[in-house]
Amino acid sequence: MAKIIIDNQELECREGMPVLRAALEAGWDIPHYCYHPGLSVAASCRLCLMEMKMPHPKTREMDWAPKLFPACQTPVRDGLEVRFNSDVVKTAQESCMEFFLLNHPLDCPVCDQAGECCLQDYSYKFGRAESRMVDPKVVNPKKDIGPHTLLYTDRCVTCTRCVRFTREIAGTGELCLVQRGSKNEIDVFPGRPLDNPMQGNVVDICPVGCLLDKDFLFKRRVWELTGTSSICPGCATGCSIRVDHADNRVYRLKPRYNPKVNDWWMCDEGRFGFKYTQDNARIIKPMLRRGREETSPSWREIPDIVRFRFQDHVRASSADKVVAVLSPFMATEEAWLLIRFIREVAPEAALAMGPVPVEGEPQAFPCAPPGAPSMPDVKFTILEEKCPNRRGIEQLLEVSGGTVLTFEAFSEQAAKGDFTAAWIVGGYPKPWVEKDTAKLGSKFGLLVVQDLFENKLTEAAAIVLPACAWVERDGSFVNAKGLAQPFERAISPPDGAMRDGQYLFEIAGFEGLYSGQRVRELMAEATASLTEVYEAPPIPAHAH
Amino acid sequence: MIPDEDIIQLEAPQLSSPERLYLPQIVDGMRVTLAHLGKSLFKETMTVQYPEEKRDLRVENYRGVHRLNRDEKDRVACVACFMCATACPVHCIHIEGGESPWEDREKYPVKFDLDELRCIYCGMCEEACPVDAIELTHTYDLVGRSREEMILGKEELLAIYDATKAEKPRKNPRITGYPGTGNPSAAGPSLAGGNPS
Amino acid sequence: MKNVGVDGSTTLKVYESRGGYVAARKALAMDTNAVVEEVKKANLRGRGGAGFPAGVKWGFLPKDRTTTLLCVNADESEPPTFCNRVLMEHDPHQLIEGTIIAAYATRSQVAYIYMRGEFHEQFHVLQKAIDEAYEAGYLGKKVLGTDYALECYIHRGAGAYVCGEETGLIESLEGKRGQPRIKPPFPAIEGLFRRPTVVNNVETLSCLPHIMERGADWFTGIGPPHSAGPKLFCVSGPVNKPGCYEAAMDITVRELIERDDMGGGMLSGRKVKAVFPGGLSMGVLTVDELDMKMDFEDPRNYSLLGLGTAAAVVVDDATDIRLVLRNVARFYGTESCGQCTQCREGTSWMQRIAQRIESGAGRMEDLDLLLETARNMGMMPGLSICGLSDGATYPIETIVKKFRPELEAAIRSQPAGQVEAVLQAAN
Amino acid sequence: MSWKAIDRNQAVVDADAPPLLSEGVREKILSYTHRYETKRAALLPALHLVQNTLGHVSWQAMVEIAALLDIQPSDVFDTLTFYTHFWTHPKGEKVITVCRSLSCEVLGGAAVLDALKARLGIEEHGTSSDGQYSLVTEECLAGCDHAPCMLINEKLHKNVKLDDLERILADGDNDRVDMPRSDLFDAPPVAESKQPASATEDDSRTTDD
Repeated sequence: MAKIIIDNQELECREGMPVLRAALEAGWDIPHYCYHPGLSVAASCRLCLMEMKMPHPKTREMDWAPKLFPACQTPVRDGLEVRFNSDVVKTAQESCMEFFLLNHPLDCPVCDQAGECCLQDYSYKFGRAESRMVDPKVVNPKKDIGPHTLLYTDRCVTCTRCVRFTREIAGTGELCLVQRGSKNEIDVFPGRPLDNPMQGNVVDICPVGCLLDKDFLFKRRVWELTGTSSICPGCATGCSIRVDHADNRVYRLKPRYNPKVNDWWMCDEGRFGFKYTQDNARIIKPMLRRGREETSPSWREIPDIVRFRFQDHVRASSADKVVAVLSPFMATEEAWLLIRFIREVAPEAALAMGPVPVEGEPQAFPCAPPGAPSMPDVKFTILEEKCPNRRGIEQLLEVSGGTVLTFEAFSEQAAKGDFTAAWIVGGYPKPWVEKDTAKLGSKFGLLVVQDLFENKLTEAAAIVLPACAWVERDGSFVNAKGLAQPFERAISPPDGAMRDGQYLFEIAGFEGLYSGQRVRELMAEATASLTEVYEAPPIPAHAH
Repeated sequence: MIPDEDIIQLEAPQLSSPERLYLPQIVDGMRVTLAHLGKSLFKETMTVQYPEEKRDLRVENYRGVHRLNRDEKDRVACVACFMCATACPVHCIHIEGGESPWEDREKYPVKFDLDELRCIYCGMCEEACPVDAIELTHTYDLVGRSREEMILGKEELLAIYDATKAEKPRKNPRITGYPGTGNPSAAGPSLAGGNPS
Repeated sequence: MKNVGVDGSTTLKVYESRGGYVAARKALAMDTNAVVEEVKKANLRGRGGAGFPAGVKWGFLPKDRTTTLLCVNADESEPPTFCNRVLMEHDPHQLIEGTIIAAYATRSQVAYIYMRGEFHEQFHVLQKAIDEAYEAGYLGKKVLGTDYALECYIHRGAGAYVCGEETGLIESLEGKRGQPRIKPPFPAIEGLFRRPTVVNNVETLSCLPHIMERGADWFTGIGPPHSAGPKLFCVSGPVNKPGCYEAAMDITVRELIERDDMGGGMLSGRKVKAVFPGGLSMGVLTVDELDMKMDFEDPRNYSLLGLGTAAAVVVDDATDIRLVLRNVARFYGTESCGQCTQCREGTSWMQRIAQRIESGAGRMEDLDLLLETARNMGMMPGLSICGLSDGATYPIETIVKKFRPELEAAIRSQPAGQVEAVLQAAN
Repeated sequence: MSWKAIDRNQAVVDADAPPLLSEGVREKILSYTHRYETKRAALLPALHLVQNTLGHVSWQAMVEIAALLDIQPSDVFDTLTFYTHFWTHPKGEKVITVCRSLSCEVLGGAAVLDALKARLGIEEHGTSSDGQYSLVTEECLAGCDHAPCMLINEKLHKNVKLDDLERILADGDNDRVDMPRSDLFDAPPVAESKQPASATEDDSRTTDD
């Protein structure tokens, strides 16, 4: 640890990190564009300049150097004294902001970035009121640089964050800077569009409205959105994300800084993977089947019905003929409630986990450039396991004891008719019921299916309970590295549906409102090892 | 919090004993009342025969039904910036933006709905508009048979513009310094919050 | 410059016959540190513009390095400088000899000569000379029969002023855009291909054979103590004998223009109006300031940035100062690499203002605006990564300050309404 | 401004097109790479070579150079556009570069440029209709002692007078310099076999002294 002094205030921070980052994390709002902690230092925007004390060349006394230093490029070392609050620094910031805005089209009303734009914020905080340029502005074109992204070159501040991202993190290097001087533009090689699995991040790191997401374009103004902390369920990596929603609808997902998992990034698959939550085909009402008769009971009746049916069944046949199939899309807390209920009504009940969806191979980033002698250090991984909580469910099954089956074993036994009552949880965003699984529907005397979409199993089930998408629930997921991370509820379930956690809470015999935190406390009483969750430390909003 | 130095303590004036009789005031009040009575009986009528007769509006700052202006090429002037919707205190404006079909413009409203029943005619929307696309006209006789009918869409709002093109509703109504200030008798019928303060 | 003008000066035969490669032999017989010390003692200050002592620069190299690279800066792009061109055109072997000495002193085994792309003739001359040197054993596996090996390549630039900045040059050599790098790390620690690198100017290296041959004392004996050694001065513009002349650094600008063995006075009928004594970037002198000494220190007394490349361009009294202003502003507007905001936006803004003033639509406040923009670009060192921004500041600032009455008169004589009309048409 | 987006998804290079760079050019480019520690460093020499052989660096040439040097085409695009000497579109047979530095402008460089424009009937960056000449300007050609000067391909024309222009343009050899050239460098690419004596090994050397 090193002690440095910023604006007369002492601060302790790690030696070697940039002064800018130390200051930002300690709460100083220092304007900066080109610096991003996840990328190499360019020091080209010259906005984070500061004054620094240096030994005088003649007297060797420490005094303010007659030179400005970029804070992003100056490493912290013990005893360093810098200041941002001097007039020189303020004038430099002011003039720099004027330069930035010289050629800016000032089209904030139609710019999607407005509201989260660093040009707006900085010109308000650090800039001068008006531009003194009367000459015509340099006008650059808008470019369609890829299937997901638009590039508005005349809003660009040439911070080159995006270029460095594609070179250093994605490793694909599609973006480049062309031309020279005030004419320079970000561009791609024609016919080689920005289309890598991580390209969405360039929109996030763009401090201005230059790179915009086609998917979100014109949909909403950002100040209407509410952000909720969540975890991406797209793969077992479990990236920390923020769900931006308004009017009970998710509009976009953004990565959230998490040093243990995803740093500042997320992949496109996760970013655009929320669309299924808005599918109209979702099951939104609980359903009860008696023979051919279908009814839709109210949620108030559900706990009693389910409990009664299971108890009835156990009485009629035997407890070891009951099975619960948990889904790797369930939150740990929800799965725990279900296990608790099943084991309560049928202590010898078997437990299994549903199929784990696997697609392709794990993809590591940065991609190795052609002809590179060695693989670069991996900075991000997209896993082939496309579910968020396999580890969590496995841990639960482990601590629950009793009969635990693999899905294959369950299928085999169920096909033979070993089970008479089953609770099967789906919740997969993609169709998951294979031919063999579909046949199992008729093998149970009592089948409860909890799923997002209709399928062969829900058709055969005696009780169908709507599952909710993860943005409508809360709980925690355990990622591939075994890290349990909580996620919050962003929006309400569609009309008619109820959060899985809530009905499982009630079915399991609890009263009141479900919350991940509350169930974790209950779990802690039962098994202490399951309750530690890791939440990424929040970073100040100005440390973009 | 109001700073202490900005607070002025006022004493209520003490009334003398003749004043406490209130007779002169009563007489003064009656005089005004009777004068009006006389005026309406013999000289002019205050009642307006609505709807045959339209009221004389103080158009400088009357805020009636909204309109969506067209630009010089007869296209909707709105750029779908959502500023009016953001400024609206009662959330009566619903906009859906989209990429404009024109080359010189980026964004335009695919949908622009305004709930005239929910609206409180505060005029914030026209204050907020960066391109002067939404304005409040002097039209006050908006009627409809259902609530749905009172939600005006983009085409309807543009149609109001076409009908009221001739008049230029004033943006930023001049509240102070209108003819009535300090001389109530000179003021025309005061409708739209013509508070001179 | 002893071989300039000699017939066949570019060939090895002539060069050797006039005492060539003696210094290299002498240097290679010495210890590398002794060579560095000798150069330090000679106080050889870099001839490229900044005037940083070459020996000290070599001293920054890490002691435990395994590889060092030498870059020869032949990207002479500062208008109106051409002394390197003259050196390479007429005396390529002197440069090669200097390169050998510098490479030996810095223990470099590869030397890259970064030559600007506009030099075609000079490229062929130098490449031919290098071939000759290879054949004669001055370059290659065994330099002069010793165990020392040195490869020398020419790397051609392609029209970018900023590649004359040492880190810009390094980036360009690596096949990237020639944007100067952030410092630290300095090239001596981590330069080309992340190796310790020395970048020296052609003229600096061309001094080395003489220093080695005649000793440091001879070198320091020429000129004032802080600006030792002979220097090449370029004169151009409407003078009788534009060209490149060698002199000690106590010469004044007036002498440079008027001495018969140098500029030879102004063309008949023309008078000096202004002089840029050290390349554009250093700033301008008025006709009253011609007694400035062309050394490393005196220019600062005339609110100039420094000596620069010591290439004087004379502007005569028939030239409109607005043309000069626009020419200078355009140069930086075109040549800024666009990395740092101040420089990218500032130079192009100044260019636009200057163009408008020249077109007859200047406003009085434009002059203050130019001054303020210039100040905002170079108010304090450190505002931008390299010196181009400072270099753009000084000429503009000195032109506006020193020729303000003329500019104001020009603006005042514009027809009324001109400014508004031009602005309206432009926007 | 126009809100029509430039479509960068469309390929400009026909993937099935035959290679543009001849085997000799390729070999020569690869031979440059031995001079440097990274392959990318050979980019500028490669671009010079390609421009000299093809007249300009086309999109396809960029892709092929990128493949040779193990970099992305965008990297080539990036570097190429930074330098004013490379062009991505065909130019005339001879490119006239007029110097516009202060010395040249004080001595009538602008008049020369204007005369050339009028004579060739083109603007700056234009190419004459017969494809013979293209006209560009350059900030300084470092020929200030011969101002005003201009460059036609390789040849620097010094002290250009307006009256001389016709004569210069009429001269068929106005773009060539007649001088002995390096066999190593100027040898035609195909015959390229000999490299500066040691170029293949020296870069692997890491020890010193």
